Amino acid sequence: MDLSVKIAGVELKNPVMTASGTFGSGMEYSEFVDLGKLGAVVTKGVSSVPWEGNPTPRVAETDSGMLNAIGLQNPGLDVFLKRDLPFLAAQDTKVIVNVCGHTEEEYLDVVERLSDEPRVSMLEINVSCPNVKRGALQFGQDPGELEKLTARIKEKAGQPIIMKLTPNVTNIADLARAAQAGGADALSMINTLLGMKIDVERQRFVLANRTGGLSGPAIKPVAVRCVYQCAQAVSIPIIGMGGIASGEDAVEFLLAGASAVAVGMMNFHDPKTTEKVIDGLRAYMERHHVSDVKELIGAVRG
Amino acid sequence: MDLSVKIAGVELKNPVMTASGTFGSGMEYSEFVDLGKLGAVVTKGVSSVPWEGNPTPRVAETDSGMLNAIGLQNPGLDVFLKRDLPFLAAQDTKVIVNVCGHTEEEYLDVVERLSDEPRVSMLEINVSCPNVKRGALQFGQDPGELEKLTARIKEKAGQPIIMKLTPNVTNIADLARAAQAGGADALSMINTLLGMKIDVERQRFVLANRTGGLSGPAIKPVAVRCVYQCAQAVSIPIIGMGGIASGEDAVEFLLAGASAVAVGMMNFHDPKTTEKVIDGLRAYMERHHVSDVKELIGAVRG
Amino acid sequence: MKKTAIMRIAGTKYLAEGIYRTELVPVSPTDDLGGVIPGQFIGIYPNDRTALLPRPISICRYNPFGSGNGGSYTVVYRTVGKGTNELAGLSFGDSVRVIGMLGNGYDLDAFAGKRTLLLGGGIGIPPLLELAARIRAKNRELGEIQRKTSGKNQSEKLYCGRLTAALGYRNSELFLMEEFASAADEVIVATDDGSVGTHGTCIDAARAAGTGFDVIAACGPMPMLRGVKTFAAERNVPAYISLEERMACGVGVCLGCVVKTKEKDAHSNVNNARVCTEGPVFLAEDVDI
Amino acid sequence: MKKTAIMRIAGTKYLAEGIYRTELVPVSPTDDLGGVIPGQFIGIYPNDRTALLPRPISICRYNPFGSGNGGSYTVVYRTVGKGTNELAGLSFGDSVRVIGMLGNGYDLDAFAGKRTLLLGGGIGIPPLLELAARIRAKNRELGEIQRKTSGKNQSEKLYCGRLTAALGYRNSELFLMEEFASAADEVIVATDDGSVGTHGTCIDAARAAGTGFDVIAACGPMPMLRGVKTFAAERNVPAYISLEERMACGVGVCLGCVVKTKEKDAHSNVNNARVCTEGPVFLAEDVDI
Ligand SMILES: Cc1cc2nc3c(=O)[nH]c(=O)nc-3n(C[C@H](O)[C@H](O)[C@H](O)COP(=O)(O)OP(=O)(O)OC[C@H]3O[C@@H](n4cnc5c(N)ncnc54)[C@H](O)[C@@H]3O)c2cc1C
Ligand SMILES: Cc1cc2nc3c(=O)[nH]c(=O)nc-3n(C[C@H](O)[C@H](O)[C@H](O)COP(=O)(O)OP(=O)(O)OC[C@H]3O[C@@H](n4cnc5c(N)ncnc54)[C@H](O)[C@@H]3O)c2cc1C
Ligand SMILES: Cc1cc2nc3c(=O)[nH]c(=O)nc-3n(C[C@H](O)[C@H](O)[C@H](O)COP(=O)(O)O)c2cc1C
Ligand SMILES: Cc1cc2nc3c(=O)[nH]c(=O)nc-3n(C[C@H](O)[C@H](O)[C@H](O)COP(=O)(O)O)c2cc1C
Ligand code: FES
Ligand code: FES
Repeated sequence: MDLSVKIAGVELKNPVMTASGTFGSGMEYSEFVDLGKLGAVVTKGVSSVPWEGNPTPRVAETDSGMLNAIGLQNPGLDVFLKRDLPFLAAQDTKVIVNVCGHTEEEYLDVVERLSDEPRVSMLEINVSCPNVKRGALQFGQDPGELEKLTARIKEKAGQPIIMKLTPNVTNIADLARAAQAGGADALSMINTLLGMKIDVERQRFVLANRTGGLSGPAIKPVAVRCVYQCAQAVSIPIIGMGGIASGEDAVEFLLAGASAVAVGMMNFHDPKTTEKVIDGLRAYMERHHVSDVKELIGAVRG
Repeated sequence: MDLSVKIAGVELKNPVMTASGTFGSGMEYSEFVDLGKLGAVVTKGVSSVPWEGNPTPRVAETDSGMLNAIGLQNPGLDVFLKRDLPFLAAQDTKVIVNVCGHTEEEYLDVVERLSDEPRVSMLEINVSCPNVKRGALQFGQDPGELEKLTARIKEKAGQPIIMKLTPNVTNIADLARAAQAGGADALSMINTLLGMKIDVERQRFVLANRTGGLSGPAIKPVAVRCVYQCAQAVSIPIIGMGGIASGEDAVEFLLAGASAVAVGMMNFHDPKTTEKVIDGLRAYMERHHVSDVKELIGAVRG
Repeated sequence: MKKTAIMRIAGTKYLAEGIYRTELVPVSPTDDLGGVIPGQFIGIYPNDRTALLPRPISICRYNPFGSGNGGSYTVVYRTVGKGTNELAGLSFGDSVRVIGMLGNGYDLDAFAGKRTLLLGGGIGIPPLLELAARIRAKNRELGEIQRKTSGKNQSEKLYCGRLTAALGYRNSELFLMEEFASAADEVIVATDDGSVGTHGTCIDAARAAGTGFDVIAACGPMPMLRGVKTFAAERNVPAYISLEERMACGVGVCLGCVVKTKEKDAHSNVNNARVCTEGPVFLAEDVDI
Repeated sequence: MKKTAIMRIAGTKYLAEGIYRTELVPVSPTDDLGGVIPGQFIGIYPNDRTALLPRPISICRYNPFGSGNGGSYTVVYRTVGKGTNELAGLSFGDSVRVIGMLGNGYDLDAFAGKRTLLLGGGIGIPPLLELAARIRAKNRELGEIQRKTSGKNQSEKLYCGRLTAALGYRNSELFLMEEFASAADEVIVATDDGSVGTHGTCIDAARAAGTGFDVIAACGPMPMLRGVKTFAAERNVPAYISLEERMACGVGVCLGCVVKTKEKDAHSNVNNARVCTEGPVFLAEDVDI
């Protein structure tokens, strides 16, 4: 049975990776999961300098999901390179670094400094974090801006770049096309939906940041729809995510047009979720006599 | 204890109404709920002529929610006036007619024909059904179009008009401002989020229409956020909806800035949900020594 | 009157691979649903709180004296997903919330005193059991009246009509077969794998048996029901078929569950009828399947 | 090693209004969590599938021989929402999934042989019980060593350090009071309503009692912990405080649960430490609360 997939020339042993920000740099969950079994580990967003993130409370539970407003706290690229990357590189899996920035220059700085780093297979550019803004819109909400940023990053990047799209837009396919036009090698989606929770007993916002990003099984139907719409609109591969908890969920994204998938908040529900998803995918393929996982990509019928 | 609220001059005995399309014209659920207890009944979308809607399957369950692609099937305004309105008018509650159309003219036709109808207290204009399109965008996804449509409807309307907004936009506050500028008397939100489900065993779309609208508790955080954002942006009253199942949920929307709320898909989970929400709201007010429900509107603290 | 009610599991039995029978009894007299017209169904709400919609399941057997709080309601179902798997796993004494009675059911008058052919396929078989029992009771009643009016004496038994059940199974696991054997006058079996009876569908079996009939009542998967429609048209007899469609509300408000109809439907004012309300039982010729 | 495990409810007891004690035992030897450092916690996953995040709950008592499959883990909690209400409602024999052991716990060496003041407020009281028991055991051990090294004879008892527990309750429902009475050398009580002991907080009670101490271990609501920080600074003693913050993962990956720190934190490279990993126990002067 062939579970391998290729994204922008990078071969993954299977299509299951971790979603940025839900797996740290792999260290903590390596107590639960054999990282060598994963298609790739996608790191927490890394910026050029350390970021403190938002005040707490930063997380809140919602029905079949959660809100987060971490605000991209991270130790900065230097610590990442010194501590996290050596650990990750020692694992038998691919490393994808998620890159964040407040400004174009900050993105470019990280991309450039990673450009000749052979231990990093791909870069995922987070232009869609609802907790970090650039004026009223994020980079990822305006097709023109997105295309320009993508092109500038592509110019400097030593690795294939994945543009991570937000669902908080009127038409995500426009953004997908813009990223492709800018030279993106792949897309990933979806980042979180913008949400809010109020503690009615205390009559206060639950999150210090007031709004946060909604993730988990609650948003899976939105994510599958986004993947399908974008797969119709572009020819570059798509990494799908949003509430994936089982092999069947992964198959749903593949059928919709994703070439790979990522497991996010469900890691918090069960740290072994990535392994469960891989095992479930394999069992599905056996049940359906699918010998090559690539046959499932975009295979949904009308 | 005062539960009454006023929306655009129309007094409701309490802020709890039904969400369009989830309560028919009240007849069926009157076996379960005393309609006289409700703040208002909002009807299923009514168009100028009968609509057949979409092919089946039209509904699908998702985690803590559901998808629908009914496609606004309705018997048309004539049957509504002859059969449904007399029934509703005989109940001790306010009647709000939800209006849908494929074209501006279709909306205007319904609005005009209802304009001198004293049994109808308000019109809710559905410009945001993801299952009915006008080119690539819906009326409700483009601020310019929305303002124009609102103004034309307002001109013909005999009752206050509520513009119902979609969350499937980059910035819902822009739409809220556009509707207000066009002369809307109130806003309601949110309509469903665009989603999709694939049956992985059959490798087919679950809905014949492929995409459908996501509703239910899964989307509540998105709905609360939309209400809050719009309440900051406009001065007209807002009717909030999205996954409301309890008195506490209703309070959450009120605190976020809604002046009234509607119960949607949770009617399907328990036909008595509207009553439960009203009772729960009353219990909350007792517990928190709130004598007037209006004190809760927008009362969330930072 | 429709209502929501709490039912306790009075017992669950494994009938065949993936098929279970569960008896539900009201937890209090006010939870009783007041009986059933054969072909009606209830909506069972899963306890799993991520699954918010009621699961439509037909009543297979109703016993008016089945519990201290009123009747008992037996359902037979195939485990296919969240709700049915959960139901099969509940223990004696656990409870579930239900909504009912839903749908129109079969009009007994259409079958009483006639030669009725019941056509059941797979998990469409169970609802026909309550129907069979009621038709037979009706036929006995009618026979009794006929005996009286015709002046025949007490010892002479009279029975009106005739009830043939043609049942199609996947394989030799003939669930509910014994119950049909005692409820119907004749039982004919077909299996997909040919292990018992006719190799084919229940319609094939009925054709093969050649039993005469005046009216059909059928329940089963859509392809079979299409076959029933053709079969009935061929023989020029009315066929009452029970349809399945994805449902949300179950009570007629959401318009999720419609079927295309030949004539304009009175409620919808378009050529769509609600399976949960105008159905699930329709006259085959009235619907466009 | 952290792991997820299945635990069976070995019993739940009502302790006070809204406060319950539940004993959890591993369903198999591989589900044992291998003991606890006092102050550590587990994450309890609700069975309600709409609630996906683990609930952080501290271990109140650990019995290494508490079950056939290893230890038993007792938690004491206040019912405030979905998870805790569900837990209190589970029956003997029901099971829950947990993740543990989480967090750093209290460093026993900081207290052994010293005059320790435990400050517990409300639902912060339970985790101090395991700490008290362990400190006392340590103090006995140390006493034994001292006796041996000092050449005192067997009959002479030696005990090092001294353990004072100051506990603040809402009212006269003094849950776990008896357990503390036998675990600590002295127990002081405060109540919010003044019905028992000092009218005020556990800090007020400690001040009033005037007992001397070299080190503080505290757990309770944030305003109280701020008071502890000031109190400790006044007395110039170290205070180890256990913090609460909203968590998602519980294991250090999500960065949901941070607390501001005085110095740059080694892991985060900013002035934020993870309560679930670097904590929940911090030296009061190190955190900015
Ligand atoms: C009027 C009517 C009567 C029925 N009677 C029976 C019966 O007596 N025995 C029996 O085994 N089955 C019956 N079914 C089918 C039964 O409703 C489904 O098998 C059941 O809803 C599946 O639920 P689930 O949670 O196990 O599956 P899931 O796949 O988890 O269900 C997800 C959603 O899809 C719906 N759904 C899934 N399959 C069907 C289906 N075939 N028809 C309608 N909705 C579906 C569910 O209700 C739920 O809303 C009947 C259906 C209808 C419409
Ligand atoms: C390290 C640590 C140890 C704790 N030990 C105990 C203990 O021994 N006994 C006890 O009664 N409580 C303890 N708490 C608080 C306990 O975690 C919450 O009361 C509990 O999570 C509430 O869950 P719920 O589902 O009942 O409430 P809900 O309000 O339904 O929970 C919703 C979400 O908010 C989180 N949450 C709610 N309240 C808190 C809170 N105060 N702190 C952190 N998260 C919260 C829940 O974990 C969940 O993710 C501890 C908290 C922490 C951080
Ligand atoms: C706690 C948390 C932190 C996240 N941090 C990041 C991040 O740093 N960069 C990023 O691109 N996405 C981040 N995400 C978004 C996820 O990678 C993912 O896109 C989203 O959560 C949807 O997937 P899920 O539903 O499986 O969680 C974060 C999500 C969560 C829940
Ligand atoms: C089955 C169904 C039908 C609906 N039909 C309409 C409609 O006709 N007009 C409309 O404006 N909204 C319609 N809606 C949207 C609801 O009124 C509501 O905005 C949305 O479902 C969110 O609320 P909820 O989560 O409480 O269901 C429909 C929703 C559902 C589930
Ligand atoms: S299921 Fe809602 S109308 Fe039939
Ligand atoms: S809860 Fe995730 S880092 Fe602490």
